[in-house]
Amino acid sequence: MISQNLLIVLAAAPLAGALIAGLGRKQVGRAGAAAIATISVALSFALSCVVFYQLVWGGAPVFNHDVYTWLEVGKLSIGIGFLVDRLTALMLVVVTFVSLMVHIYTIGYMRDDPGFQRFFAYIALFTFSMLMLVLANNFLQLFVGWELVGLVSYLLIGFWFDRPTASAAALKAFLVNRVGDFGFILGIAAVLYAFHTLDYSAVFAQAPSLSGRTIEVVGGHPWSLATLICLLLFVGACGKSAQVPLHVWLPDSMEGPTPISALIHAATMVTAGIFMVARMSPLYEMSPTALSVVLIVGATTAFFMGLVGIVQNDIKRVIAYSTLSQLGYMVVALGVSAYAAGIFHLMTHAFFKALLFLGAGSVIVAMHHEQDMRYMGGLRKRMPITWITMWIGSLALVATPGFSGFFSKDTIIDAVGESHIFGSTYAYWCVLLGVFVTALYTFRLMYMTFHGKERFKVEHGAHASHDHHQGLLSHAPKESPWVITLPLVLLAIPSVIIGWFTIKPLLYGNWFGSAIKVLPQHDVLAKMGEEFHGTGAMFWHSFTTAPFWIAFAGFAVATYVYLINPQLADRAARMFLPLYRMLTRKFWVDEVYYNLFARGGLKLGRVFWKGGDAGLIDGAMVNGSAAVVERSSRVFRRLQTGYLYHYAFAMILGLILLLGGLWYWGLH
Amino acid sequence: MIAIPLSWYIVFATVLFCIAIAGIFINRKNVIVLLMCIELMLLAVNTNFVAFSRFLGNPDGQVFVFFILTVAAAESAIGLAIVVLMFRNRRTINVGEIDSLRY
Amino acid sequence: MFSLNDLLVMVPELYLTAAACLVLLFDVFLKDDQRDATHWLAIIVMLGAIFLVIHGQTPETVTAFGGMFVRDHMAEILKVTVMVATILMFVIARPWLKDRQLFIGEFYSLAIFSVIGVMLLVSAGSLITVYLGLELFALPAYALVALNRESKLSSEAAIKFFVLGALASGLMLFGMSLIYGATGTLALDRIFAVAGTTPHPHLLQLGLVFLVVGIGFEFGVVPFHMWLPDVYEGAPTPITMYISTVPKLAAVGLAYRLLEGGLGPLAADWRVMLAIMAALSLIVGNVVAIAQKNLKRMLAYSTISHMGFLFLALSNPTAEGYSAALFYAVCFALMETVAFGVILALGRKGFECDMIDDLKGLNRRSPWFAGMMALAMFSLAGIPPLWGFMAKVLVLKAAIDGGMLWLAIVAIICAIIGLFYYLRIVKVMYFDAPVEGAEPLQAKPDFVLRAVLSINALGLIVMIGFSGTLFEWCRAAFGV
Amino acid sequence: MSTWPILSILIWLPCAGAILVLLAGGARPRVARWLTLAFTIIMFGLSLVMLVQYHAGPGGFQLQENLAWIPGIHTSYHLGVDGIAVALIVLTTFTSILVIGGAWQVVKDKVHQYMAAMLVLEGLLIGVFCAMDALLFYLFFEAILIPMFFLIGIWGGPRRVYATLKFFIYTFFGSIFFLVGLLYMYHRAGTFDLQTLWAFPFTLQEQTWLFFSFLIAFAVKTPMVPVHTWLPDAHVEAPTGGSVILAAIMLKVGTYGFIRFSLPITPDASQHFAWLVIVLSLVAIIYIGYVALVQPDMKKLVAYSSIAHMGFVTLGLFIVYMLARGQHDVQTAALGVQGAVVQMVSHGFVSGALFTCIGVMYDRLHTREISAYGGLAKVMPWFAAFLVLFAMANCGLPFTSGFVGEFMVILSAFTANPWIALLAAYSLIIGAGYTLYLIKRIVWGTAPTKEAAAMPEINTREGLVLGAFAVAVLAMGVYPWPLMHLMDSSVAQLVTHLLASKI
Repeated sequence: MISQNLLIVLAAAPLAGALIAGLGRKQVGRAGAAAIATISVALSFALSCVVFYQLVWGGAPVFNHDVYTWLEVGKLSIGIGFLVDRLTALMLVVVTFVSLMVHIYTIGYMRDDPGFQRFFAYIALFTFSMLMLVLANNFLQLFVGWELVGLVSYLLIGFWFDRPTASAAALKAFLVNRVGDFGFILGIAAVLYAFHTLDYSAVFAQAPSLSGRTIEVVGGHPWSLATLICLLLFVGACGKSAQVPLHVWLPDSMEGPTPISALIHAATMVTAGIFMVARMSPLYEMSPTALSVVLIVGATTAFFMGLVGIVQNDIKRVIAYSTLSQLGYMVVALGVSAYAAGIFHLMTHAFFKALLFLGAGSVIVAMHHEQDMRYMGGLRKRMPITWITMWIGSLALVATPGFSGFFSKDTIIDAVGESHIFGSTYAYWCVLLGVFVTALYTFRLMYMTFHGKERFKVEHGAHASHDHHQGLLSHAPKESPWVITLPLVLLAIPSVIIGWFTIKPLLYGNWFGSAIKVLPQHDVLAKMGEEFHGTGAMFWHSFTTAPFWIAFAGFAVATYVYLINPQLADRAARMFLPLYRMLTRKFWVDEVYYNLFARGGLKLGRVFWKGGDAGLIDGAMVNGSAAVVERSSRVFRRLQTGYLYHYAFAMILGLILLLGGLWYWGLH
Repeated sequence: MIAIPLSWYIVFATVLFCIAIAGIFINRKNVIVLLMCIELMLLAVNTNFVAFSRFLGNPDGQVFVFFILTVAAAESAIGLAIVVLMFRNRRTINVGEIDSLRY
Repeated sequence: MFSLNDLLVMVPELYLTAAACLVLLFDVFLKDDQRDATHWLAIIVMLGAIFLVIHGQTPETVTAFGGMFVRDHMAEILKVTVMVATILMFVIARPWLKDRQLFIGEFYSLAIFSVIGVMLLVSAGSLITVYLGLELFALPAYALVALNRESKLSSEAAIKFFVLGALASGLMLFGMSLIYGATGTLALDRIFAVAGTTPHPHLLQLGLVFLVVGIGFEFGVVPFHMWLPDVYEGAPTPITMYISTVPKLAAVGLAYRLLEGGLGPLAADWRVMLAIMAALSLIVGNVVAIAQKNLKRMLAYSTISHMGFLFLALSNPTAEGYSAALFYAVCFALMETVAFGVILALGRKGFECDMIDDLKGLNRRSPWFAGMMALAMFSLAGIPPLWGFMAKVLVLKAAIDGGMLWLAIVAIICAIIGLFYYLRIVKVMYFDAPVEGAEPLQAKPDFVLRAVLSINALGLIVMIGFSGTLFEWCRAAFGV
Repeated sequence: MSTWPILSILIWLPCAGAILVLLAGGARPRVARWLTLAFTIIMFGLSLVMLVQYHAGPGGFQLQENLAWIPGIHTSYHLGVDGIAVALIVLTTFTSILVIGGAWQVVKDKVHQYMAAMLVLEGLLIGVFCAMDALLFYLFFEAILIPMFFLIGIWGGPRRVYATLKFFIYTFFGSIFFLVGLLYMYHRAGTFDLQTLWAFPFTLQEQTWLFFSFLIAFAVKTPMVPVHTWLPDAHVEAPTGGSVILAAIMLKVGTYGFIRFSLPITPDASQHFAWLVIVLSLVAIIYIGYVALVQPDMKKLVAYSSIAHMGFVTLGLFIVYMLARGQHDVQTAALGVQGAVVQMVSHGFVSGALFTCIGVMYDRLHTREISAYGGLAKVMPWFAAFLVLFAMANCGLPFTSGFVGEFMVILSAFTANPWIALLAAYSLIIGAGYTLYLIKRIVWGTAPTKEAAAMPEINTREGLVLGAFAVAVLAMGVYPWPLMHLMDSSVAQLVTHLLASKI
């Protein structure tokens, strides 16, 4: 039995940490802030493990209670409460673990940053928000956490607020996320409309009743209510999980400090969308249409964003695009109703992608905040731990057999192959080619960073600064301190092994139980489960499958182009110039959005303001009428000529008018 | 002897009245003329009253006439006083020049 | 035939006549530095008259001299208000007059005489009494306007007032003659009785038109308003104050006596005429006032618009309408007193505070007077919680009940326009800096003046609470 | 205790206080300040007493007082409060304290007059929320203009005269038609008593005329597009305290009018023309959002955002008819009204806080140009923290008060018609757009000038004021239930009243 107080502490501890670290300035001090935040997160990690244990092995029942009533109108009552089933528990552990790692890492990474305390307040607050999101037992609370993580992400991307690029990126991220939330809140409204409640259990219980229910959004065209709800909710997922077409904010979010990229923009927040869809599986199962849309969007993201990753030179951006593409994989899994697979990939990805980001961060620290890979190279001798751990992460990422990523990603690819819903063929090709792309950019990154000859110069006395001048370093890069490397190691371990003993229970053991609901006709995992003969078999079998060889091809190409014969890359770029430019310009999506929405919005605003408010309403109507009165006043006063006979005449005129009027109307 | 019908008196009085009024706003010269016009107007009214009272055979109208005459006297007295005052102030009683108060 | 009771009925008038003569005589034997005696005597006389009116009032209507003189509640209310207004004028005017060597006995006796005229007018029961009252009020008023013998402007104002007034009364007389011809009587109640059945309705209607013209002149509604701005501007300010209050009250009585008391059966005709004049004066008054630079002249145009408002009520020929009109007139008189009172209080020897710009930055110099002026302006504009608002509400209500919704709409649109110039006064006093080099506005240290003015001004707020009582009186005056 | 005429005290005590301040504080500004602060605090205490005395359970109108006023026209001094009024009164007294605190040192010229005006304003506003007699309501409704006129005109900015005249005449223009409407109602129903009027069966045609006479008055006060243009000018020129009162409470008077007059007195006409109000509300949300986006003056920007937010209130109020009558979904209808009222209260806190923030900046740099500021996060971090919090509340972030109302309104709007919800929800984007664009320019980045870089951090007084606002905003966002519970039965009664047609 899970106690409510335990959960409250679990959720509130990071909040308390955040408040103390943030509001207590001098009193707490830098070290104090770091300590408090880290301890609070460690506490909630420990409690998460407890919860996980109780739920999985302790045989505790699913916990679902409201803590307090948030909103109450008539019979409708929405609360703030907790729903803890295995899905939640798994997320709890992943989130708190990665968060803890990042906290420790940050102590070293941000050591001499003036905003040290603020930073800890933020990430602790983020942990709290993420926990609220994960623990939610109703849509309102989900939305609350949903937006709060968005807020913290906004604050953290703009952490170095004196950089114009940073604050711009932050604004962009928040707005794009808001576009997602726009759909999300409408989805919630639709849920309320459909079920007259926002409580998960009640909604899911009634979910089957959706079949056949329609709503006339456009007169005369009844739409399936289930599809409407799922699509609206999925818009929210697109925003948070940076799926096409709302992916544009994630690469820019790399303006934030690297630990953030690891925590928020790789491991946890961006996976909220995946979590949400998995959570809503009972609803999504009601609408194949929605599933197809999810599938296609995911597949598109997975492949094309990967492509863009190939041509990036900023080490963090490469990883960012790889994140986009990996998120695409997860979404694909959701699209084929392999929710468990999606969550599984979410977990493994959390570990190795966090690892990669933190490794990149370690490199960046060593390079004095030089992020351009063209000025790196040959770092493997200088920072061995980082080098090795990042290799582990990369191998996991490209799904090398045996590594955690292999189990999750191959499962997804097979699942897509198994599925027969609309769009699955397209998706299959996307994910398959995606494997090649993944391998290409991953090894490109590794080679450009750690191998080959050093492309940076070391000049002692040259002051280290943020503005990059062609890899000029004040002193030679060296391995980072233990607070940075420890998390790398700790993350590397699960990146390797976690897959071996989690895949069977997670995917084929109906481990999630009631948390995830799949209709039999969609249940691809069940089908695969019949052919699944243990991890060993899967490992050996993989060498005979397409994905492995495709990945190997990618490895080979990368090795040839970027290690053996580096000039080839530029020649290839020149050869396929249009293609190359298309990729470097990221398919021109940013340009289009910027001109259409940002500048267009401002233009429209100016038109409305000058034309509508100032021109029409104020100019013509308000001040216009006043002017008319003013003028007529000047005219009328002339009637008062001052001549007695005019006055007399006026009176007589009046008399005559009255007489005339009487004559005309009055006489009877 | 032929009795003059009421309507003749009324018409006569009305004509008189109109002349008076016309005098008031046609005359652009002299304030005195205005006073005369006012007198004329009152006389027209008096004619009316007398005629009516004669033909209705009730004396009230003629009583009224006495009052009107008295008041008219007082009125013209005041009027003349004001005219004198004005002449003292601005050395003119030309109606056309009394326009410092306007608009 | 006439008896002693007849005299008893009109004791206040008789007393006041005697008293006026007394004041006149008494003043002759005073040296210039003893004028205050006349002042206080006049006030005491007035208070006595008020006492007599209130003391002698009877629940039912009393008539005397064969119905020529009527004493009813309406007459009493009007008389009291008129005398109160006059007393206020005396008190407020005194320092002003002293500054300009106009502090002379004639001022008081003339004022009292014209008050007698008003009293006669409002309780007239016959065309003769109406005419006599009217002239008895008007002739002293002409003289008062010309009180300042040295001033070109006031003599010009006087001549205009006189000529037009005479014209108006001439027209009115002509109408009376026609009505007499049509009905064969001068007594209003009998005219009322005959009017329905007269063999010459057209003659009657003709006469009605002339009467309406006369009444319109008294009120100063468009197009019979031409005298008003010039007289307001030209007359000495205390007289302007007098002219802006007393005649309006008198006119309400006049209108009621003649139109309702005499020609009630023709209401269908005259209410339309009144409505038209109301609309005209609302528009002209409010619009033209905006362009004015002279404060007194602006107030003149505002008066015109207010008279238009008052006609809204009269255009509903029921007790409700008349009571609203009466209420409005009383309220209006007291508002005007405040407005002109402040002007008088701020004026100095050689400086009439009668241009709008003279008020610039008044709030910095004497906030108290600025406050009172602001109260007066908001009240005139009909903004709650000031008394003018209540009056406006009652009048609008009367018009709407009388089926004159369109007129009410016109009225409120004009009220919006009117807001411009009332607010401009407040703006000048509070938001503008004083003109460079203008010597500071100093209110007179006269305590009585300050006290009376303050009470009057604060009354504009307080009365909102007691409007109920006053309105009950007004309704009682018309037997509701 | 309960025998006291608590409402009358609430209305007239500040007016008495105003007189006292005028007399006592003329020469001594400090006295005026402290006296006023004391009065506002007492007022807040009294309003809490009223809150305690009011029983939310049964709802309806409580603490009633009824005295004859003008029997001649059957109008009476009739006061009473229901849950909605109670909430707004407490909001008023609460905000008043902060307004006085906010203008503590800022107003230097004629302090006593300023404070007196503030007190009078407070009393009159409470009067509006208490009045149960139409004419009395109008009296207070209109009287508010006078102190506001002076506040803007005397202590305002350079174009204050234009702004204040515009404000006065604009609003007067609206309310005068309302007056005619009232008199017409009287003409038909023979009374000004609200409860009687609510029950009185006006025909559809009468209702239509009345509806529009109400609409024009309340639309101007609220303000709704297209009669909103007085608000930005008034806000820009008004002193900080004036802006706060204006945004936090005076705008509520308009929407409160809808609740007291349009909805219950002309339900059928309202149903008939609900579409009109809804369209105007949506225009307010989107059109005004874009206008706000490009404002160079931050006060104007916040003023416009106020208009947009009030759009949610009107939307929530008139969506009711589509729900309650169209689909017989009383539940969701109540949600809409509840959301509207919550939004009213919340907007009071948020906009009040934002205007206070702008005042704080203005006191330091004496300009409202956005371009003059930058990098506040470095220059005055505490203040920046507050500002970001309020900005987030302004763009409806969950767990701040700004979210609750919008959320409820959008939810109910979807049930009425998904497209309405879609357009309303657009404010999530555009609202975040203009608010955070502002934040980006003034809080982030670097200070453009030496002066901007040398702005001193907020002092204790400012900290307390902003802190109080922050507490209110957060408390209401995290735990709005008490507020809803306070109004629940009143709202339910209102909605059930709307269900019954009068024709």
